[in-house]
Amino acid sequence: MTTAMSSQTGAQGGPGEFAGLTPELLVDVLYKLKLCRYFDERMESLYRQGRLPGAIYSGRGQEGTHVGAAFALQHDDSLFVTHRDLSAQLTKGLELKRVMAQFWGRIDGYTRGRDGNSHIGDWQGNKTFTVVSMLPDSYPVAVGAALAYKRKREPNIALAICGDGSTSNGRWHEAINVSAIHQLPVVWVVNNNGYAYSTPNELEFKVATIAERAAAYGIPGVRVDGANVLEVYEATAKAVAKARTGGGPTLIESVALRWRGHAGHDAAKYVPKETLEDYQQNKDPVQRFERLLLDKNVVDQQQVDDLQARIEREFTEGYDFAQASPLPEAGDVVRGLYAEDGYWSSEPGRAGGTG
Amino acid sequence: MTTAMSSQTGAQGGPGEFAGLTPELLVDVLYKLKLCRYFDERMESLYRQGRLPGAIYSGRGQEGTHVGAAFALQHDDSLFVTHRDLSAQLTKGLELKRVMAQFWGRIDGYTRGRDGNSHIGDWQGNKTFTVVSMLPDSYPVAVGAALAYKRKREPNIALAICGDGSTSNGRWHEAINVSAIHQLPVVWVVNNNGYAYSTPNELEFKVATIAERAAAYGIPGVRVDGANVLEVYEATAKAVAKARTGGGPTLIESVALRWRGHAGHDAAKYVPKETLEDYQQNKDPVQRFERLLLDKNVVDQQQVDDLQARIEREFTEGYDFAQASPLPEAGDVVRGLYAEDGYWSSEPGRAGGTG
Amino acid sequence: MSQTAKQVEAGAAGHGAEPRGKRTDAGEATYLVAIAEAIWEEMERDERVYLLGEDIGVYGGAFKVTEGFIERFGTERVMDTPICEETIMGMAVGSAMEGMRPIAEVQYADFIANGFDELVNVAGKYHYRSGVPLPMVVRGPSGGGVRASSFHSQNPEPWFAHTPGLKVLCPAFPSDAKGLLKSAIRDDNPTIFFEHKWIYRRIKEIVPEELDFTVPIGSANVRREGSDISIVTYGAMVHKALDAAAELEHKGVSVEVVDLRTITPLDTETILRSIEKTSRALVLYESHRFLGVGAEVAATIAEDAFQHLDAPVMRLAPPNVPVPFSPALEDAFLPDVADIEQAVDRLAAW
Amino acid sequence: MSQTAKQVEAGAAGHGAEPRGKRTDAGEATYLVAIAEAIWEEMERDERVYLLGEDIGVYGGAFKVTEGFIERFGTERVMDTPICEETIMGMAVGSAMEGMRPIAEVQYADFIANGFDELVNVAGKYHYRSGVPLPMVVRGPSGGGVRASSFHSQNPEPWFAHTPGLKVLCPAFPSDAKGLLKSAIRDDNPTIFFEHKWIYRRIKEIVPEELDFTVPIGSANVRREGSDISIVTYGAMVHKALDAAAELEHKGVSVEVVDLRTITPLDTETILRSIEKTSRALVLYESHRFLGVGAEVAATIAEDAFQHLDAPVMRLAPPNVPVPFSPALEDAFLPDVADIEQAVDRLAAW
Ligand SMILES: Cc1ncc(C[n+]2csc(CCOP(=O)(O)OP(=O)(O)O)c2C)c(N)n1
Ligand SMILES: Cc1ncc(C[n+]2csc(CCOP(=O)(O)OP(=O)(O)O)c2C)c(N)n1
Ligand SMILES: [Mg+2]
Ligand SMILES: [Mg+2]
Repeated sequence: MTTAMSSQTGAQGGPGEFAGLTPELLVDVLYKLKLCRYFDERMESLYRQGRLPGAIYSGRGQEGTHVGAAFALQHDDSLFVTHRDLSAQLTKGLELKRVMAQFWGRIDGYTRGRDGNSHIGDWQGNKTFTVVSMLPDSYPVAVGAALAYKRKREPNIALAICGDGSTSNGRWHEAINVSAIHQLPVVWVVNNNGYAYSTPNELEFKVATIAERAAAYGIPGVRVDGANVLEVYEATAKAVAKARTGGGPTLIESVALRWRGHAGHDAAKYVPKETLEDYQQNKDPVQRFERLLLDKNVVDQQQVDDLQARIEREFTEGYDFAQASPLPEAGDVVRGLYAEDGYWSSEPGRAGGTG
Repeated sequence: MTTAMSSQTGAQGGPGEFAGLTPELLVDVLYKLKLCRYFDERMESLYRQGRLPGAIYSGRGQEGTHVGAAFALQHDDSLFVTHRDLSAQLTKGLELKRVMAQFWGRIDGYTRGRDGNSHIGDWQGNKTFTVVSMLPDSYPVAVGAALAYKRKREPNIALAICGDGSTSNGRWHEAINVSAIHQLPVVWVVNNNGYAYSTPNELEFKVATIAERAAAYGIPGVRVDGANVLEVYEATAKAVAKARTGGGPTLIESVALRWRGHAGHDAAKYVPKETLEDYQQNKDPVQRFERLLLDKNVVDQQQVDDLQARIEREFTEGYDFAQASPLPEAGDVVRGLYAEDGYWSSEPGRAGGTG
Repeated sequence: MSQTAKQVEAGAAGHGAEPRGKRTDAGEATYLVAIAEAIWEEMERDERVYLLGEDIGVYGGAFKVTEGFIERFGTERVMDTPICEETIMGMAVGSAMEGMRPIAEVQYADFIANGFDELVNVAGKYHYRSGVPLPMVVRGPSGGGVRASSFHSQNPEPWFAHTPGLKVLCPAFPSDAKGLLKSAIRDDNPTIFFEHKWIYRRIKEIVPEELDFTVPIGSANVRREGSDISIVTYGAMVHKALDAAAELEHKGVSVEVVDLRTITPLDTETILRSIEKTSRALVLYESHRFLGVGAEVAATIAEDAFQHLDAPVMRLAPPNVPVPFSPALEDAFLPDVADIEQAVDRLAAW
Repeated sequence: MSQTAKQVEAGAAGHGAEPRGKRTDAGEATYLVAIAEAIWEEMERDERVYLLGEDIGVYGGAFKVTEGFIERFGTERVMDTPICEETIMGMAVGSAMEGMRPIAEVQYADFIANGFDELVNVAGKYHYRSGVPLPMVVRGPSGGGVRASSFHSQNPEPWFAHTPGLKVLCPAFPSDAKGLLKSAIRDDNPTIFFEHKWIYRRIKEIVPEELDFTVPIGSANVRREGSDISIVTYGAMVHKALDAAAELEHKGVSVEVVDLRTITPLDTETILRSIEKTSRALVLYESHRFLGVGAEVAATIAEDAFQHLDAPVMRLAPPNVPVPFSPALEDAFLPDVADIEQAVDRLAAW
């Protein structure tokens, strides 16, 4: 991904050092970063032990984009992401224990066991779209949500995240084009990790950056360092404010490597060892931010350790909750297809035992 | 379409006055222009009299783009167009009488009556793709043909034409993107007539020109005056030569008004009267070119009159041929779906009478 | 072929050959007018209802169904979109998630294939996976018989009837069209409303004017009572079936005609009741024979009404080839009254 | 659930959990290996054959079907494309028009919905309209049972079996997979080859090695002879049917199992011959019940074998809801051996 990375500085902080975030919020950002990282690592090891049904899609290394972008949203703003971006949904507010129940196909998962892993969402609670695999199908949906905000004169905005791979797909073009025509309140975030699954940027598009493609839609495009959570946050916050005040859409390209393969089975041999090491050693969004807060005395080591302890406790609680959560009632498999059968507005059946 | 037109000069000739075309070829260009115009006018009046089954899609006013672009192709180059661009197929070599047989659903039409009007093509004879309505479905197909030329080390190129409306569609983005990645021998022509059916450019995209979108794919984009057949020809010939010699794709935006509605029933009230009049009086590609050749003494009035007489004779011959051509055998409706049943490799059944 | 016949042929494929006009003095409405009324009334009634699609605003739609709407409801509620069906469907989903009630027009039902993925993978599955209702309607002109060939004549309903989570409606009469469309607009699920362009201006009837007149989704209708044979059909074929039934009556064959109206959820009860009565079933449909709607109907009869059957469950439908253009070919492609009479004769003789 | 069972579950949805490997010493090939052999041999044999799709080159495909191909055949014949299924299908068409023989992979069969329009409106109709043959194959992993939920478990074959101009293949065994894929690659029409991911690594057998071994398109296969009841099925359900048949034999019920192998063109002759023999039909399929493949099969039997039937034509298939993720739900969703035995018992008792 030489082209894609070449223009990266990796500089810290950026204008207004902490991007205007209070110490409390900075600590919250650190908490989210560490939580997402820990969750990602632990779930992968459970998967490797064969203790998870189905698949996992690690977003490790991209937490700077996920947390930075989602942190710029208000509660009533909506978030549309892919299977890669669970960390963004966790940042928006999804409960760890219900997320884990989903991974094990339990009734307390956000989809009541109808979908698994990061094919998740919580529209009713946190205004996040339930992930659809087809890429980038959530982009056109985000246009519709943004259209509704404009029509209803609501101050909300929609933010959608996809990967570089999605930018070669027709829906990406259509959605951004329509959002520009009507100057809709939406922010388009593309996580450029240099590869679509195994396919490098050079085989995805002929331009050096994704940000420059914004010009073809008559909207601004910016490129940020995905390893720098504050840079992502600041660019997103700006775009969000612009969209909220009628300024129309912005395209944000955030560059950071995905440390793991596309899914649990993918060893990502297509990523040069040096690139991976460089990212892990010098562009770890979690480490870099923790370092920054420590260096600038925003937090001390004790606080960091407490955060880590809290996260591990929450993970264990979530794990226990998920294991204790019953499986869905087999007979309910035919319910909830249409709105009128009331399945989703009533307490679901719970199969005895924990499967 | 103010934006779309504002930058038009309407200047004649262009670099190298006749774009390097010999007098013979210039006369041939004039013949094609006048033939397409006459055909378009006569078919519309037959439609209005209720003497045609189905629909018609007039390309009147856009002959400069159709003839100019198609004239830049070699016989073995392939052409992929829409229902709007019959004039480009006539320029590539389709026989008037077989085209007319198609309009009347006769067995001697290029599709043997299976399709109608400008949903036509002649791959075996003239390397033109049989038009598919869905826009712009022929763009991805042109990528495949261009890919084949590159793989087989053949000197051919593919040229595809669509309208401004297609540029908002995902396939347009995907096809151009892939052609750029692999630097395929293809030329992308967009006929910007200011409207997608009735929808103005302002509701199609937020940029001033379509040509500038080429940058998003890392390929050159040029904008030409579609009312100036030589300007279109010259730009296309350049792009064709570039593609043929491994230089990759070019996007050409040709600007000219469609004088008629989308189809026979559409009175095109959405086009301001002044715009239409301006085009008909000052930007008629056929008139302008005829004037040019007369002014520069490339042809005299007698030759022009002879051309016109020849065209009218050919039309009458074509009409008689079409009327005399039998309808397809009703029983053959189930044949020719798959290649192996031999329907297309054998003489087709002809129903008695002329329906 | 007569001059007028030719005129019709031209007009027919000529999309909105003439503006749709209004009801007749007798108060009759064409199928097209009835559809326009349904949309208009629901937009008056519910501020959340809005339209999006290609050329539906200033132009009033390719068939002029929404002519005059933009003047009344403005550009915010009558949105002319670019040519991007996938995104049109996605926008409908997203705005429905936010409580709006979009009605998306596909200019021809054929172009629903260009928005296929967002419909089947997003809209169809969304409520089952999330519990979020999607009150949205996708509507467009389907069907053949108007010399519009294979890209403007298709019957896409089988694709969507097979797909979980979508409701599929195919009315044959102006009143059913109006009542079912109103039900669809008020329904909280993604609903696909296939209009039949051959019917648009050909079929007229007195259509109820009460603002709350609706026809329930999921209920078939016995259009004509009969005792010897049941023709189970829908859409334009209903009219052919009724013509054939009238002919056959003279021959002393009593034909019952069941109009499905809704494809999914299918009203199997009404179908089975009719077979119980007649013991003979002809399943007539315009979607291609192989895995067309009639395949499901026939399979249902064969499974649940077997004991009542005195003859094979017969199917009559176009072959699985693209809809051809030439009048000679399209006439051979589509089942006509003579074909129906022959099929009934064979069935009766069984 | 046992630890190993869990391992399988994880591995199963884990796409290409392990490299596909080669034949066993005994010369057995898994379904996945057989498919890879078919492609490899045809590429060796015919220079015009090439591959395009997502991550099929350097990575070797999500399921590792094409692992090692790019090393052997190079980037020109093993083309990694961006994520643009519509354009992948269009490219296949365009290069086929120019005499190449593309094999396009959809990473999961589910993503064929993202290339739907170019397949049904361009590829399916093209030869009928133009006489230009399109020798192209679209292949991808379909089907459920691997805990991959509703975007990675679908059976899209009904959509395409209904669509004119496409041939649709759904093999259940390694030899049939290899022989049918070779036939598809040599066929001059657009052919869709649906592999079943549940079978990939689970089913092994000795597979012919002759380079010209093919299985004809359009021929079903009686996998197991029986006299009491015919189970007409295909894909993964064939294996369930065979297990059930073995069980039922102990109960003294003789079950014949017909494996369709090809969905279109459908081998109705073999189906009807079996029904003539057993007089009882259970149509078993994995595509959703409503308008799934079995609807056509059942309708065909009800129309053409009526006089031989001693019982209703019974269907067993998953409900029309998205394929659910939770093992508890997916197990309830998919027909299993017990369901089949029950259905056969009911049919036998009729
Ligand atoms: C339309 C579509 N085709 C294929 C896939 C299969 N697929 C899942 S992830 C992926 C690669 C996505 O690349 P990118 O957007 O860069 O995300 P990353 O994996 O790098 O996070 C592909 C091809 C899909 N999800 N959707
Ligand atoms: C995918 C798709 N959707 C809708 C249509 C219906 N349609 C036919 S022509 C047209 C407008 C095309 O506009 P443009 O490309 O500018 O061509 P023009 O009519 O101006 O020549 C539309 C929407 C179509 N052909 N394809
Ligand atoms: Mg990526
Ligand atoms: Mg236009």
